[in-house]
Amino acid sequence: MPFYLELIICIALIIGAVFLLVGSYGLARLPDIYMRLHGPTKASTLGITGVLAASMIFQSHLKGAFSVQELLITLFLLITAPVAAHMIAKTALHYRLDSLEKTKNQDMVETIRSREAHNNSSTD
Amino acid sequence: MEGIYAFCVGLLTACGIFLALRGRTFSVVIGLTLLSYAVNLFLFASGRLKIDAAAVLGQSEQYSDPLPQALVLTAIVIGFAMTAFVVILAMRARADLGNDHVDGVLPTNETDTSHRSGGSH
Amino acid sequence: MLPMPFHSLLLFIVWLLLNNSFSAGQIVLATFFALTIPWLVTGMRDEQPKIRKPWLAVRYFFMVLKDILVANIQVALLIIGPVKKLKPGFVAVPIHLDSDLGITILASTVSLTPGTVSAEVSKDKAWLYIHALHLENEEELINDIKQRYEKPIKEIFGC
Amino acid sequence: MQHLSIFPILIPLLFGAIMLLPPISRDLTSQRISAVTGTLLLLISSAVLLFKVDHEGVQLYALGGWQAPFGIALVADRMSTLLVSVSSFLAFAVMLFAIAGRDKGGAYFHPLFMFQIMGINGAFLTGDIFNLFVFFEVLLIASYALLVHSGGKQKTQAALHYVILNLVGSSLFLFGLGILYGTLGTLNMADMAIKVGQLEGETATLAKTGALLLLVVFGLKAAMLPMHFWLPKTYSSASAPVAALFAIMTKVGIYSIFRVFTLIFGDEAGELANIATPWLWALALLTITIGTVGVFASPSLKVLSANLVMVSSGSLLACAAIGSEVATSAALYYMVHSTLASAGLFLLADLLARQRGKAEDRFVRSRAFLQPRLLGFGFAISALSLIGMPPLSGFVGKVMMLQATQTTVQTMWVWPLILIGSLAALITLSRAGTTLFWRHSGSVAPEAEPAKATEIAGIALLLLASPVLVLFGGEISAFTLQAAANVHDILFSAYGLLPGAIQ
Amino acid sequence: MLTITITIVAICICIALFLNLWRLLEGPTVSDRILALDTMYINAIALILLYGIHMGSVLYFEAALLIAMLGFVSTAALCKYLLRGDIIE
Amino acid sequence: MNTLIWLPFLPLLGVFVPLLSARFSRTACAFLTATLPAFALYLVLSYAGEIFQGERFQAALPWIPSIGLELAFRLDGLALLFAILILGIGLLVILYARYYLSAQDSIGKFYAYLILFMFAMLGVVMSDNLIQLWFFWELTSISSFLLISFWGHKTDARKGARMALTVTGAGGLALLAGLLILGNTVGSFSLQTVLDSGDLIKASASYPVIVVLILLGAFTKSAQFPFHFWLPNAMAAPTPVSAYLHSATMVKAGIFLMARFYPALANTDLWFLIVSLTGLATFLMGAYIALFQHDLKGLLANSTISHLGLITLLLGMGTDLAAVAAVFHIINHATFKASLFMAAGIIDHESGSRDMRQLNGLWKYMPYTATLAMVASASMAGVPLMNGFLSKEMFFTETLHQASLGSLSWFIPVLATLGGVFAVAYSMRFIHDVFFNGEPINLPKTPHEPPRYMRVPVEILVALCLVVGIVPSLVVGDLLYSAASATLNTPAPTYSLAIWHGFNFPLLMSFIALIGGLLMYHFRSHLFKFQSQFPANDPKLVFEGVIQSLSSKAQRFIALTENGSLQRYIFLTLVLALIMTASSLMKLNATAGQRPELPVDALTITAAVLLCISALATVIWHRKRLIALLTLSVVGLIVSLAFAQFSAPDLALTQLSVEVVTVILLILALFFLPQKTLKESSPRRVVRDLSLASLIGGVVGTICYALMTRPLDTISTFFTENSKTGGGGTNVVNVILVDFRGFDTLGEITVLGIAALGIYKLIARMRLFMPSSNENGLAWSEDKNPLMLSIISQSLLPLALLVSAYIFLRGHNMPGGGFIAGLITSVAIIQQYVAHGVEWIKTRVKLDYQIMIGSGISIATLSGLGSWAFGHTFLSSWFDYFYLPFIGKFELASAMVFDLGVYLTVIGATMLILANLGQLTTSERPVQKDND
Ligand code: NA
Ligand code: NA
Repeated sequence: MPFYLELIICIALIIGAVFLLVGSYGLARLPDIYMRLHGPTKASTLGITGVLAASMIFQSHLKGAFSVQELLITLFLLITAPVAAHMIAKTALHYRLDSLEKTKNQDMVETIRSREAHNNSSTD
Repeated sequence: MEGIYAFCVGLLTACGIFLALRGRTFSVVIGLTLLSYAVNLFLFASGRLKIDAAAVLGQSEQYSDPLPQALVLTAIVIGFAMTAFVVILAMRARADLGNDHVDGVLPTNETDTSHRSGGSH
Repeated sequence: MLPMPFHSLLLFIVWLLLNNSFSAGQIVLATFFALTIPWLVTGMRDEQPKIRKPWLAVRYFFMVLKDILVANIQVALLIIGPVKKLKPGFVAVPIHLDSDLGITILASTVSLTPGTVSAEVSKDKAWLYIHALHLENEEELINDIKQRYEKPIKEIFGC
Repeated sequence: MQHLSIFPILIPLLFGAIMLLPPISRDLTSQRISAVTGTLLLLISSAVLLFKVDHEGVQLYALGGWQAPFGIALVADRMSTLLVSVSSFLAFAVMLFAIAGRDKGGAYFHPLFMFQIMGINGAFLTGDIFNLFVFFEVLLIASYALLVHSGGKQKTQAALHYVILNLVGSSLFLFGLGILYGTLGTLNMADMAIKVGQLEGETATLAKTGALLLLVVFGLKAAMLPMHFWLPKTYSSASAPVAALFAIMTKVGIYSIFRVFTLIFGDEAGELANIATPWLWALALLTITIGTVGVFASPSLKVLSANLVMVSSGSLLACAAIGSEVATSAALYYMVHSTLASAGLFLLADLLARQRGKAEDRFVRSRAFLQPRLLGFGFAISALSLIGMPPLSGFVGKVMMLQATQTTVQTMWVWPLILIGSLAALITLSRAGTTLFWRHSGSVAPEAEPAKATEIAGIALLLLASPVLVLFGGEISAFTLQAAANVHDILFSAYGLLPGAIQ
Repeated sequence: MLTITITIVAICICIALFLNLWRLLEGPTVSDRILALDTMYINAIALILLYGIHMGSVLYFEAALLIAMLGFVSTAALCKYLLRGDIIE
Repeated sequence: MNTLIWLPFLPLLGVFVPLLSARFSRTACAFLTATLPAFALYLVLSYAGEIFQGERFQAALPWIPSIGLELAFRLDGLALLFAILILGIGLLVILYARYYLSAQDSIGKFYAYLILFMFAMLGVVMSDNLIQLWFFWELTSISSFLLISFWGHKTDARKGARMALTVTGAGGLALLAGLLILGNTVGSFSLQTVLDSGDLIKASASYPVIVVLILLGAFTKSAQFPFHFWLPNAMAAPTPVSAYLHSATMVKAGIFLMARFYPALANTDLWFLIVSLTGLATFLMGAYIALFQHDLKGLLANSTISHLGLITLLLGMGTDLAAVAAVFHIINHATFKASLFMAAGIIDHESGSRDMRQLNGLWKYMPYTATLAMVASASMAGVPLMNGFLSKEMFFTETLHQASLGSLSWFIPVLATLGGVFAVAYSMRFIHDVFFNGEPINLPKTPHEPPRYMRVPVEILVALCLVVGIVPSLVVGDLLYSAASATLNTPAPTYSLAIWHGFNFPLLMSFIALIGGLLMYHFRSHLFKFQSQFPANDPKLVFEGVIQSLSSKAQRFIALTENGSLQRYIFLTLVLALIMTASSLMKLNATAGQRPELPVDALTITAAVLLCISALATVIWHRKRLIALLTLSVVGLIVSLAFAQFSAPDLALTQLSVEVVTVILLILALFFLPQKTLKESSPRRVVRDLSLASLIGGVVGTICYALMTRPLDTISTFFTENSKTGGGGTNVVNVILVDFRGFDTLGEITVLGIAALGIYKLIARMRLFMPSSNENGLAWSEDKNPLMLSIISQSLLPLALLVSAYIFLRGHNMPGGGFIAGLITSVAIIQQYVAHGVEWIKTRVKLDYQIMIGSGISIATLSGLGSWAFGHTFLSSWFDYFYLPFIGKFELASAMVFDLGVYLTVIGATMLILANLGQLTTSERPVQKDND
């Protein structure tokens, strides 16, 4: 394997690993469920994309042909991750899970939960 | 590696059996599921462990024993069918008998507060 | 013949992606599935608006990809940084999209991009409620979302 | 007819599958017609197979054209074919009974029935131990589904116990199979029999644990103590045709014990020769004992029948423990007899219960019967047969079993238990009969319905088998003796099935 | 270089998995646990792909694809359960 | 064919005659019924001449050689004697019963039972094979049960019949054991061989067992002490039955048995001791009890017991002459007792009572009957000129000539005389108390003479008593001699059948008996008073009590063991498995074998730790069900990863997809089951279960490790070598599944299909408990189909289907296949259900999942059947490579059709389960109440 390929793969892998770790770290560390959602939804998605890219390059090299299968996994994750996050957020709201005290617009939660239209006056 | 594997199989078996010996259908189902994991891993291991040796011709230099894999596959499917049946049967038992104890009657020395959540009929 | 042309195209590409091959046999199969699968699932769909501006859609897609990259680095830094400095908050974004697909795409985009997660859509579909990990300026965020994402989506579906 | 050996599996499978498809799936009448046709075809093909095996010897059927030990082979020898014929006959008779109305009360009765038969026949015919597992599961899942047929709290509860216990059993089965494959490296039973003889030392010890696990599993199916608990409740709560069909289920366990522990772990197994025997002895005797106690304790006819099934199971296990050709022959004869007789009684109990109003089949005073003579005659036949009194088949089986004991110690244990078991059956059944048929108050219950023609036909077939078994006892026991000789002959039942094997 | 990188990445993913497990066990709410499980699926995908690179084998791709597809289904179902009790209504 | 073979079956044929002819008049029925026995009697008698010459007839046909059973009959002196009794008295009883039975009684049924019994009895006495003898022996028990319980609506009849059956049945079982041992000792089940092997038998170690078992059979049947109690209770039977069974035939079967095996078993100390003492005890006890009966038939029954004891005693004395006397008394007792029973029946029939306290002075009403009864009673008492006197004389003589009890042998004649005294007393009572002794008291009917022909049988029998009593040798000389010779298996000793033997001790004994009996009867009131001090216990009640306590004890025991606790059942099953495996595992010296182990890496350790923690968490939190489900998912995930790591990609894929469907199913179930459970296992239970679980886990782990570290030689190389060339695929696992072991897969999809059908059945009648809020009382969310989920799910469906097509098509050569593809499709459809709800799908898709299962299984089966057309076995696969322009080389294989069947079945089964479950809840969902 040429060095540049190996280097690219390594970089992609490292980036992926870092983001995956950060995503999971955020999940473990952040104080409320709404905040925790951000880690996996974003960091992990990017992280996995890194690993997928590495895999793509590696497999292309291995087979001697362009291997783009991994794009499909990326596609799936890009489509599903926001919905998963949305669903989890819905449950959190439904169960009136506490958000961090300093969260802005906490008074909005009950409106969100009942999916009522937003009342502009309360925004300020 | 084999030691770790065997330990995991043993632990899964123990966990499965412990849960299968509980009194509530759900625990039993979970226990049976754990037990079936253990069984599948065990059956799989009867062909010995190999790494990077998938039994796909041309994909590796040596091949793991494909026969136990085929057996485990069959066992997984059958296990799935059985689990599905017992899950629904547990529901049916709850519906027919009014509680989720495997014997259809609650142990006499306590009251089942979890009952409260059901019983809308 | 082609109940969902866009899907057919997607399926055709995906099939070739999956098989990593552009051989004649695979193209035949890809065509076959591109035609049959939409036909099979066409019953299982609600009517969705057509893409009016495909190019804009492609451009939007890459823009979002870029945003994802940027947003992720920001969020990563936020996560690693001190929690005390974070200013989380809920935001209500007024939206004016007629189609459910459009709303979904917007909500997804919002979740994937800046430090925001779409939490809920109001019943009247006029509000997108989001949670921001670090909310500095609410108005700016709302504006950003509307300009950067809602507008192109509207254009793509032509409504 | 080179494919004859697989007919007993394919016919019910295809009929079962086709009954799920329109137009047959749409109405009950065509389901009934095809079910009866299917079981009749099954019966005919089994009979032809039996004839063929008796005249031409064992029929090997290599599925997919892959020769044993690599592929799965069906082995239609005298033993398996005999039991296949019994199950087919049973299926036909029970189906006749069922189509009179007991097939109502839930969907899919006919296909499930067919699948159940397929599982049973497959378990009898297969020569591959993992395939045996698969067919066990087929017959089990079908029995689960049939058990809950036509609903009711009791059924649900019994089913829950039955299903969970058998799931645990299936797990043990797979553990056992894993061990056996992991030590022997093969799944074909004939091949295993040959390879077991070569096992030594630690590998042999490991294989032994696997074999003993299989004993537990088969014992569970055969209602061997202490795994017998499921039986009385399950059998007595099942609807009549299902219970009758279940009569052969314990026999599948027994059969497997014979296959595995006389063929694979039999006399020729080297270090592992006859490993099951000490366990079988103790547990068989205890099973008879507890079955006998159960017979005494039975409050109703169905429970009584179930307990009688247990006694017969124990007796059969004792035969397996004796492990001689004569004992195996006795067991085979007894299996045929006991399957048909207890099935007949289960069906009869249903008719009785239907004419007794609230008393059902419990041994209490009740309304008079609508058809006392018909039912009484049927009851007398099945009772005599099950007690083991002449002139019906039970006595032949009993005498064969008594004669099979070889040593004084065996005799001292087995004879009293078997004879006391008979006495218990005699006492209980005579009490049952006099109570059911003579202890009446009032007239016929208004809801009593007369037995339908096909119901009578089904029961009659099962009951008539008993005198036939006695009348042709000579021929039949000659057959079972030959079958037993084949099973015990490793040259025949292992090397003979693997042309390539080096002796 | 690749080997070392793979080791490092593997360790990162392992740590990530442990963090997920911790959140799964710690909760405190079911929503947190579901989120943790969902994240675990993603990390598992990474792990499989990494293993494919390590082994130089193409046989692991489908497993990763399947986790991507199916993990979402189970997350969605669990959330629906929390919301509605009945997931197929 | 030899007459002997079918002769005994004549009565059997006759069983159907009364059933068929019952529609005609009673007389016609009786007449027709009698023809076959009469014919049989004629045939039997036709042999008599030659038998008296010392001939013996035998005939045999093979039947069931493996149990030593053959159809073998013999007719020698003893058999002839009994056959004549059975058929002759049987004919008389048929005539008698014609008048005895009332119009309500089903005479056809009665005759059928009677003839059946006759057949059985004839079979017993004519058997020339041990097993066959037992065969008929048991038939007599059964047919007598039917006869005794003829009036089954009466409690007494039921209980009496049951008791008789139980006692004689138990004896029959002992007899069977005895006969089997006997036959095995001799090496033949042929009766003649056995009779000729007396010395061999007596010398064998099993002789005592044989004697005891056979005597148990004989004693129970012949109502010998202590098994005598059933006979008086059998008097609930119609009197013709008593006249037949309880005088001449059935109870004599035991006596017959002793006589039959006399040459083989008698003449040992053991025999003497058991038989003579039993006989003596029975003789005395029966006679004593008879005196106190108020029931006519009770008196006769106990008298029968006594006389049977007398015969037994004779057979136990061990002299040839005693045996002759025994045979003679068999004849005499049959005649006088049968006639007495019939007389009692007439009295009962014509006066409506059998109670001697009511019956008085009947002489005036039925003098003719009274005369007959008095003659018969005199015979019973042993009055000279009657046949009873002759055999009793012989009996007294033999008591004087025996030495069975050594120096105490003189007890026997003394006690015999005492018995004689009682016999005279009760006979006296029968005569005086019934026919004289004042006027009848409260009789239901005014007594009168019976119909003419009802008396005929009595007359014949009484005439016989007299004729035999006066000219014995003329009438029964030959018969007695040949029967005695047959009993002894040698020519009988010389004896004289004269009435008068001069003044001797036996005459004195008879005289003492007569005088003593008369005196005793005269002073009976004192004796009755004495007897009344003893509490009367009804053996019927005692017997029922014993049986019932046995039954209730059994019930208690069963309730104790089978306590309905599944936990116990599983526990015991597992304990057995543990004991079995652990006991052999202890013999394993070292756990580890020689096979080198794989190196450990961090990844594996991580996975293992995750697995273990999750599994333990599942156990710890099993009461918080949803959380347990989540941890279980982790376990499933790790298991899949393990499969992937250890070179089983197919397994990984399968496990992953099955896992998701299982979780969905469990979530569905959770909705209907309680969300949490309280802690309910006692600490002891937990410790117990934990110990068992850890032990089994340990054993499993040990075995697993031991297996993996040992080399293995398997058949699997065959599969890798032939996968491509023989099965046309490079994915060996898949080729095994669809080809090498396709039959397993066919079974497996059938299991899946059946499970779905079964589940459908379960769902169909389910009444669900559906919570309208979660376990904390929080109402469910109102958002039924979240918008984003719906939209995204719709977009995912085509993609998922494409992936499943991909997995399906490549399965043969790469990981994948029909099963996984099927599950992916199912999950995709389930996803639609979750996102949109059942109604939405229902209106859009018309998929019949049941048809999918049916056609899936059919397609798989038919793909296997296709090979028949080419002369191959079921499931033989076919594949070939084709070339098409543009497309190039591609493969077609029958295995793909099979896999298609798998695919369809999987979808059909999974969806049938989930869709139906979903549908049910939707239609029954409770109205939501917002109670927060
Ligand atoms: Na639903
Ligand atoms: Na009187």
